[in-house]
This record gives sequence, C-alpha cells and structure tokens, in this order.
Amino acid sequence: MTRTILEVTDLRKEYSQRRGLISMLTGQGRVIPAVDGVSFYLRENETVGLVGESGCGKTTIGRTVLRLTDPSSGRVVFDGRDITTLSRAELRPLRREMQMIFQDLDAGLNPKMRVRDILREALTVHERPSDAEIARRIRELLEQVSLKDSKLANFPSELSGGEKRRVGIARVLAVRPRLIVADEPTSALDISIQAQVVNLLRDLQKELGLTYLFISHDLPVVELVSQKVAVMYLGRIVEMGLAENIAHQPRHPYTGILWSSLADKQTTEVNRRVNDVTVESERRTWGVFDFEHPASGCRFAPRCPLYKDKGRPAVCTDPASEPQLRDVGHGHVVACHFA
Amino acid sequence: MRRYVQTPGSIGEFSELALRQRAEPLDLVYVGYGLLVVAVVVASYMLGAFGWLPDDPQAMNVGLINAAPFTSGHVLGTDFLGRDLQARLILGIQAYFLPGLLAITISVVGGSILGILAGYRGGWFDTIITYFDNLLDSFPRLVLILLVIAAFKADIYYVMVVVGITGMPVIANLIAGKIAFLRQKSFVEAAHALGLPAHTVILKHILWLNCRALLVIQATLGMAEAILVETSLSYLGFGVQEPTPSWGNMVQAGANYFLQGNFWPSTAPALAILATILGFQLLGDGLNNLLEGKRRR
Amino acid sequence: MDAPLLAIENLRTYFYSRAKRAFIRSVDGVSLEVARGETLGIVGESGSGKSVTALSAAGLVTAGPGVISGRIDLYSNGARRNLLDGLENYARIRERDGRVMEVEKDERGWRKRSETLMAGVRGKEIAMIFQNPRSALNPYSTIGKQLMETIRLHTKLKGESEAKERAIHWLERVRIDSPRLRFDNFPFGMSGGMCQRAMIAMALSAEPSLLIADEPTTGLDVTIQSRIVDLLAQLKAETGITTLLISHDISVIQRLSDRIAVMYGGTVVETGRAAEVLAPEAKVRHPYTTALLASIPSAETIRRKSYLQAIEGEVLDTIEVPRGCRFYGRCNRVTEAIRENCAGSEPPLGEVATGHKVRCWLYPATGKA
Amino acid sequence: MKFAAVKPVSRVLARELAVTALLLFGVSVVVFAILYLAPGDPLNVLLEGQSPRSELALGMREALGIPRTWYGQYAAWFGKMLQGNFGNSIRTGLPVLPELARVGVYTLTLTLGSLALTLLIAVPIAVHAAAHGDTAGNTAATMVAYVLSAVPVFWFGYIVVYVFIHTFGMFPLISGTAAKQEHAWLYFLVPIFVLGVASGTLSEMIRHLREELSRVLAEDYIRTARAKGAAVWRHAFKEGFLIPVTEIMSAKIPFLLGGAVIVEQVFNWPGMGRMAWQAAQDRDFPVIMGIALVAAAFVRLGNLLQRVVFTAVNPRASRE
Repeated sequence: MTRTILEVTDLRKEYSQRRGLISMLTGQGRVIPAVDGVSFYLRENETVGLVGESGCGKTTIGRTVLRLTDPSSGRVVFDGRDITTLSRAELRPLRREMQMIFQDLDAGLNPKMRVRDILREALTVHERPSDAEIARRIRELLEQVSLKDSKLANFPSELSGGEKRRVGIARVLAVRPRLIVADEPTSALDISIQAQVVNLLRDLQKELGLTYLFISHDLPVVELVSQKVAVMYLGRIVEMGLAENIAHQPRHPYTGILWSSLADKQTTEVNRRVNDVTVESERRTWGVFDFEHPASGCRFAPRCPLYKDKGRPAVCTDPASEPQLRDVGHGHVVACHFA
Repeated sequence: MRRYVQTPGSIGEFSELALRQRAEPLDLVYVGYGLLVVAVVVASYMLGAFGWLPDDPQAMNVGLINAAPFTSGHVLGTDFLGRDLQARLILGIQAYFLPGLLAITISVVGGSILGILAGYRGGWFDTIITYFDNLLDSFPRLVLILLVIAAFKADIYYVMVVVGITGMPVIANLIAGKIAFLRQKSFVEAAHALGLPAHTVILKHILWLNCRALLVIQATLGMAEAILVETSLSYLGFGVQEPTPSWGNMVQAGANYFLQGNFWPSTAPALAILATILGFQLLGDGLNNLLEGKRRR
Repeated sequence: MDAPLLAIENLRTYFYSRAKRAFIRSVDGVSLEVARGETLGIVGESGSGKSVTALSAAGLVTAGPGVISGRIDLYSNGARRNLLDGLENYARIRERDGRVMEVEKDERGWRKRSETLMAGVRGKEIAMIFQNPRSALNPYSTIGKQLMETIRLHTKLKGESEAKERAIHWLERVRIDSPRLRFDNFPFGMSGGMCQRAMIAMALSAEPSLLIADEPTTGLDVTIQSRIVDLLAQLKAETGITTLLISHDISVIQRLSDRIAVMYGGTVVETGRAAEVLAPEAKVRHPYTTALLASIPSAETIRRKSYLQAIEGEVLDTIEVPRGCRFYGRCNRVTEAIRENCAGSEPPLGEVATGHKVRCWLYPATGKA
Repeated sequence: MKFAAVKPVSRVLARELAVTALLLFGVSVVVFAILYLAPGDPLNVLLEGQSPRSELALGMREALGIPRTWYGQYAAWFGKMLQGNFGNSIRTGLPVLPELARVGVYTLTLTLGSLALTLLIAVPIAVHAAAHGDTAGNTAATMVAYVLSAVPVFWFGYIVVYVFIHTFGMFPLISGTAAKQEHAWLYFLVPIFVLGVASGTLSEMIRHLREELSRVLAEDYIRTARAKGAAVWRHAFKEGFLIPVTEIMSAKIPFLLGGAVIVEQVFNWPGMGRMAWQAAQDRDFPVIMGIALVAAAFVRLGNLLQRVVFTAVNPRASRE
C-alpha cells in the first residue's frame, strides 16, 4: 500500500460577492459557497479524476489544495503537514513539491519572456544551480516534454497551442514536483494534440512517479488516465470510486446522467427520459448554477430522474437530511438516499 | 484598393519580421517625429542650462522691435523689446522641463503603486482606489491648480505636484487593467504556484516586463500635459514672470502686438508649443500602436 | 444524390498576417455540395478552415483580403445564383508557381457588391447559429425583440402582435418553457444552453432553406451539449431543413450528419456518407481521418488503459503550406512507393467508392474510376 | 455563474446618487485640506474674516466661537456650506453663491456649446473611420484633429479674433453685455468655436469613439445581426455609439472647464473661469473654493447622467 500524499478534509471555500463601497460599509453582499465540504485523498503515484459541469467547484478545489486561494475552512494535509495553517513564507519551500497545470495555455508564460528565460526562471526559483547545470536541466526538460531546441528562443506568442502546453509542463517539472494538479490540461487543445498531451502526462507519471489530481470535463480522458474518479455537483462530491465503476456502474443518478449524455451525443437513440428531466431542471432553477438558493435537502433533487420516479419523496427535499457520502463497498462512496 | 503582398521565400521562412517591417508606416512617422522633438527639447534644455545660447536672451535692441525672422543675425526675429526670439525660446524650455519631469515621476510612481494595489491586492484596495480616482477626476485640473495657487503661491513646482497627482489615476487604471489581463490568463497565479515571491512577480513580471512600455507611453503623454499646463499658467500670468522667458508668457506678451499685424513674436512660441505637444502626443500614440499592439484598425 | 441546395466550388478565402507578411490560406480550394434536405457535417481541427468556409458562404468574412476566388451557388426558387457573382472584378491575384503571391483587392467595392448579392439571402435563405451563444445574442436587447426582428424581416408577418405570437411559438418549439416570460429576458440572465435554444429559434424563425450551424455545442457543458444536439436532431426531423453543420467534435458530427467532409489545412481531405467514413471497420480512409478517430479514447483503449494513438506534430498553420500533401509531415502511412508524390504534389480528391472521395496518393487508381 | 435578479433602474439611480454625494463630500474634504495646509490662515477668512494667527487672535477666535481643532473647523465650514453659505468674496464683499450662479450660466453656455461642437466634428470622423477603416479622407481629418488638439488655445483665440476683425470688421472681445450689437450671435459663437476646436479633446474623442465602435462592430452579436440580414447600426448603436459618446462627454467636462478658464480670459467672457483667475490673483479664497466645489459638482453631475444612460441602456449594469 502506497503512502497518502494528500488528504483533504471537509474543505470549504466561500466567495463573498461584495462590490462597491456602499455594500462594503453596510456589510451586505452574498456569500457563494463554491466548495461545500469536500473530503478526499490521493495516494502517491496515482491519478484521481475530478469531474463535473462548469461552475461546480472543481477548479476551486485545485486552487485551494495548492493554497493559491485560502480555504474558508477544512484541512489540506500534504505529506503530513497541514498547509492551511502555514504562512506564506513557510509555504514557499513546499510549493516546489506541488504544482499546477492551468487550463489556460498562457498561464505562467510571460508574453515578454523567451522560452529559455521562462524555464531558467523556473529552475532558479528554489535553488541556485550553476549555468552549466541550468543548461543541462533545460535540455533534460525539453527532452522530457519532447520539445525542439529551436523553440527556446521563441516568445510564447510564436508557439502553437501544443507547444505552449509542453512549455507549461516543462516549467512545472523544473521544480521537480511530486503532486501535480492538472486543471483541464487538454481542453484548450485540438483533438490530435490532446492525445499527445494525455500520453505525455501518463509517460511523465510513470517516469517521475508523479501524483495527479486530474480535473476535467472530458469524461473519456478522465476515465482513461484515472484510477479513481470523484464526481462533483454544486460544490460537493456526490460520488467517488474506481474509475471503471464510476463510468459503468454509477450509483448516483447525476453520474449516470453525465455519462449517458456523453453516449447521447454519439448514438442516435434518444434517451428521452433524461432529456425531459434535464429540461425540467432548467425550468426549475433558471440554469443549473443556483448557488444562492440551493434546493433544500439534496441539491440534485430538482434535476434528479430518480426523485421523479420515486414520486418525489420528502426525504430528498428535507433540509435536515442532505444526503452524506456513504460507503457502498470497495471504497465506492455515494451521496444519495437511494443509491 | 488594398494590396497584400507575400514576402517571397520558400516554405519555412516566414519567421517573425522585425518591428519596423510590419509596423504601420504612419506609426513610424509618429514615433520618428516624436523622437526628433524629444531630442530637440533635451538638447535645447542642455543649451539653456549651460547658457550656450545663440544670443543674449535679455539683450534689448530698441531699434529692432518685433523683427521678422532672419533680420540681422536674429534667425527667428526679435520680440517687443528687441530681444532675440531664438535664444528666448531655447531658454523657455527651462520653465517646464524639470517641473515636467517631476510631474511625470509623481504620476508614474504613484500611479504604479495605486495600480498594483488595486489590481494585485484587489478587494478593498480596488474599491478605495476607484473612489480616490473618481475624486481626483472630479476637479477640473486648472481650477484645482488655481485653488492651490491661491492657497499657497504661484510656484511651478507646487503646480506640477498637482499635475503629477491628478495624473496618477490614468496610470493606476492602466496598470490595474494590465494585471487583470494577466490574471485572466492565470499568469499571476501560475507564478505564485511556482513559488516565486510576490515582489518578483510584481516588480519583474508585472511592472518591468509587462508595464514598461505602457509607463513610457504615459510618461510621454504626461510631458505633453505638463507643457500644456505650464504654458497655460504662464499665459495666465501665474507662471514664469517677465523678463524670464517661458513659451506661455512669450505668447501672452507677443499677443499685445498681434492685432497690429505683428504675428510673429506671439506665433513663434505658439508654434513651439504646438510642435512640442504634438510631438509628445504622437510619440505616445505611435508607441502605443507599436508596442501595445493598439491598431487603429 | 438529390439536387444540391448549395454548391461551393474551388473556394479560396485568405487572410493576411502582418507579422509574417504572408497569407494565411484558411480556405484553399474547397469544393462542397449540400443536397436538399441533408445534413452535411464538416469536421476538422482548429485552423482547418471549416468555420471560414461557412462564414464565406454566408458572406460574413470581414478581415482582408477575405474571399478571393471561387463560386458559391445557391439553388432556390428554381433558380441558381452565384453568391460570388461578379466579385472577381474587384480582386486581382498574382500567382507564381501556382501559389498566390499578391492580392490587390478593392474591398469597398467588393463589400458593396457582396451586400447586394447577399440581400435577401442572408437570414432569409441561409440562417446561421454560432458557438458561444451568449455573446452571439445582442446583450442590449431582449430575446423576444431579437426574434421578432428576424420574423418581421423575413416572413410575411409584419404586425407587432402576430410577430410576437410567432416568436413565442418558436420559443416553444425549441423547448424553452414559459416562453412568454422568457420573451422579455435579456441574454445575460440565461444559461448557455438556453441562449443556444434562442439562437436556434431565431435562425429557424425566418424559415430559411439552409441552416449553417457553426460549432453549435462548443463551450457548453456536457449535459447541455447533448440536449442541444438532441434538439437539433428533433428539429431536423420536424422541419427537414438542409443543414451545414460544423464541429470539431466528431461525436456531434456523427450523431447529426448524413454526409461528412473532413477538412485539414484548408482543404477537404475526405468526404462521403457519415456511416461509411466513420465506420470503425472502414478499410479505405484518409490517414488523417483514421488518426483523428484514433485520438479519441475508445471504450477499448480505456478498458485496456492503453496509449492513445496520437498524431505526431502540430496542426498545419496554413501559412507555410507544403507543396505536396498537406498531411505528409504527420502521416504515418507514407510508403516508399508514393513518397515522392506525397512530398511533391498535392493529391486530387479521388472517388474511391460511390460518393466517397479521398485526397490521398494511397488511393489513386480508384480515383479515376 | 449565477446572476442576480435585475434591479429596477430607480434603485441603481439611488445608488449612483449616494456615490455622487459621497464623492462631493470627498471633494469638500480635499478643498478644506488644501486651505488648512496653506500658509497664512485662509480658513479664518472663511470663518469670520481676516485675523492674524497669534495668541491674541486665538483667544479672539474662541471668543467668536471659532473651533480650534481642524475637524471642528471643518464641521463648522461644512455646516455653513450646506446651508448655501459659501462666504463672501474678499474683493467685492458680495456673497459667493449668487455670484457663482450668475457667472455659472455663461460658463455652462460656453462648455456645453463647445462640447456639442466637438461632438459634431468628432462623431462623423470616428464613425466613418470605424466603418471604413483608414481612408485618405478620415486619416487626413484625424491628423487635422491631432494638430488642432495640440494648438495652444490662447493663441488660437487671437488668430480667430484677428480673422474676425478682417472679415467682419468687428472686435469680438466682449464683456458679456455687448449682446445688443450687430452680429451679436458671433460674440457667443466665437469663444464656443475656439474652445470646441482647440481644447485638446477633439482627437481624444475621435480616438475613443472609433476604438469603441470598432470593437463593438467586431463583436459576435454584430456578426449575428449581419447573418440574419438585420441592420448592423441598429444593433451596434447602444454599445458602440450611445455609451461611448456619453462616456467621453462626461469624461471631457473637467477638461472643458479647465479650457474655459483660458478661453474666458482671451475673450473676456464673464464666466466662472475668469472669476477663478481673478480670485487666484487676489487670493480670494471663498470665491475660488466656491468655484472648485461648483465645478466638481458639475463634473459629478455629468458623470451621474452618464451612469443613468448606461444603466438605462445596459441590462447588465443593473446587476451589482
């Protein structure tokens, strides 16, 4: 059994939406919970996929785990240390161990710096290697991400999407991290390049023993790269378990809808039932992301086909009984009254 | 008719061209003219500061009043007291040059600090700074200057402090906007994630690498503003006083003879103002188009 | 095949890169036909020219030099009209070695002429829906007003109240509920899926003969994507409208298209019946299409956790277009027998089976058959 | 993300009014601070007339009920101002507020007139340039605007005056009462013309409007309008024209007020600018303060109007 490298317990992150001096003085303004009590852990050298629709809080989890933003409450234990209590200065040496690949291809690539300078800077953040050592490491990094030497003199704007992504990955690898949060690493890329990057990430994991938190809405890719998958809905994990179980034997109705909508696009048979229900949900909630007025009880109830089938049981909308994650065997957890 | 021509070359040779090759010719003209003006102004300032003038600016020649250009050794003619206009124009630069630099320094430094606080720290700072900007924008600049003159004294350095402070909001907004743009690209966040200390991110990545062009542009535009304010005040009689020359008081003094048909003593400094302000403005705009990619199309 | 509704012939749409002083050959000799009643899906990666083809057909290319040559024939009301008719007079093209080196274009004259040709076509005959529906709808006007504008422009319903009734009818048809309430909504208060429904309603309310759907699901959530695809399928079944569908998402194309065209680097590399081109067991297929399909994780790949078969190299940037086959640099099926051809000259789009054409030197003989 | 419900325009208006009040309060603090920091004791002038700063005087001040602390002084001053008492002019002894009201009308005529003129020139050039790109015509017009924007207003004024003397044989430097003469309208129009053309706002107006309009014309929803065969101008009008025009108008008010100081000086125009000049010469604090406050109020009012237009036009603006 490998070691647990990251353990997240009851993580919460709220954004207060206060703008302007007046609302600031009166203290008015909304508080929007982006992440609402999330717990999970990552073992060394494994990949955990985090899926869900846009706005469900997956990116916020990634950022909070690395403390790019401070959590409202909860613990994030990285390698035995709770990083939520560390000061900025104490945190900096830990930064080299946990890195993030951002969705935006330009993240970290200063438009006014050449690729060589970007990599050099990354190599010298945490240590002071000699020039020869830097040159050697840059060559090594280029090799790891299969990028041509000639690109070193380029500015980011002169690179293609795939090359930018590779430079971004090289920049992250420069500090020799152990944990990488990959936030939608392929969504900004062309299909043929996506496959290259997915392969590259898997190679690097094997080669360097990396641990990934793989955030994506691309379900087949997540299923391919992850050992475990967590499904998020409106700031909560509603189901988590082994990738193949999540994909093929989902217990939570939302997971079912996610995967079947993928199949829907491909097959000509229309799953009328799911469609009706989801259309109804738009009617009910004015779009999906109503954080201000989450349905009381189970927050998925307004969109839930099961809820409808079961004749709208009161337990689903009872504010006192929001379904909690419970184990249904083999470490597969699900937050549904009827799973 | 618009022409599009491909540079001849074989496959794989269409590398990025040098800036001057892909720039709009008009922008190059703007910048070229602006640089010329800057060079002339700086050189003239030096000449004035060391007193290397073509003629004594205070020497009166009552026999040669309001002379036309090229009259007996006076390349630009003489004014109403027969003083050499060329020498006085050169000396007039003293009136705004250092004060203008002071104003620019205040607005660039102050604006950068405010902009970084607003853009980088955000939240409270952003709100407070927005209100501060709005507050400064509420005063017509010249009225505020007159208020300061009334309260303190008609000193150009006091005035330029006001000009500098009122110039801060523009720069603060531009920098905050630039930071917002970089943030949107997750740039700031990625730098933090890598473990770069905040001061490196702010000073190196944001200010030096991404805002320097913008600050140079704003500084040139700021100089145009400073010249405008100085000449206006001198014209109104609050700036440099006769017999010390300033472009503004030269226009004012010459204007008394304007309606008699003696345009030149007033027009020469006016043209100097026009050419200089235009130079700084065109330089700013041209650089904006070239460096910041703000195309007119 | 049925009579075509739209026939694009040898269309070239170029843009100009000031930074490189070179042409971006976005669409470089595309020929396509859309038959009445069918859905033609164009699939390709970014920069393949699929969207520019559609925009050119609708006369919506604004950056210069834009469309520089070709024919776009629209068959409507029993007549054929070329939407690029007479425009060649406004552009002078100088070529060297079959490569455009200089374009001189009277853009104002071109635009004027094009607007005249497109009047009564755009919106009326050809309607379009776009990606990012929220920014494609006017944020300063309500959904209802925008719908009514289209209806009053293009149908016989000119009156305020009848147009409003028709608008509400269309909101219902795209499954927007409480359409009377939605009618007065501004786009910003609505979800992306809802906005796309409104876009579709607006496009169809003019009762056009051709619908161009340019990446209709891009940028939407997975669950919403499937519902939009579903809606398009249902509306297609109800109205039988001819559709030109553009997407980079093969699953969307697969689900909705009768025929497909695969684009790469500004040209069509393969076209044929969707079932035939995308069939897993297809033998004759363009190497690019094969590779594209292999890039997507299949059930088999996922089950065995095996590697994806990625296409090496980068997507062609359409500035440095090679002389030979555009896919040559990334192709893994080049044999010694054809290498010289692949590197030296562009293969023709040859017919390998009835209605199935492939632009590849691997299939030359059947091409002439 | 979730969008807040649309708020009625009236609530947004109330908010903007509150912001305006807050800013005007800030303006008064700035004005007070300048005078407080000034050498001499200008505040005395405001509070009870001139008296030297000495122990005796301080005793006198207390006897007269003048607060010793700065905030006390501010409160007293602010309270008087709220009652409409801006003090009396030192030079003329007249109460400031009615005087300001009298001359304010002239300045308003001058600035608003020149604003209208600037728009009249800038809008066609900007719209043409946004719609057609660089053409010889609009490039030339933009260049002329650039040059005019750099022309010193005072000198330009003399040129215009000179031209008038030679074409109309008249001398349009007036003191405001000469309105009975022949060609009286010229006496008004000439200063407006000078300020409108050479105040330095022309080129900025053209640039701002052109940039905004070009940006909007490239928006997705304009492409949609074209795709459905609708009139592009109707769709681009609100965001591409109405909003930038009100924005630039509001932003340029302070510059025009500053320019008015000079133009009024050149043309002897009996407005606030001339009054400010006179007051600065005489260190007539009550007057210059009053002018600063009124000018700031004018600027804020322009801004408020712009916000109202923006809110009324833009459905997103009512989202806080």
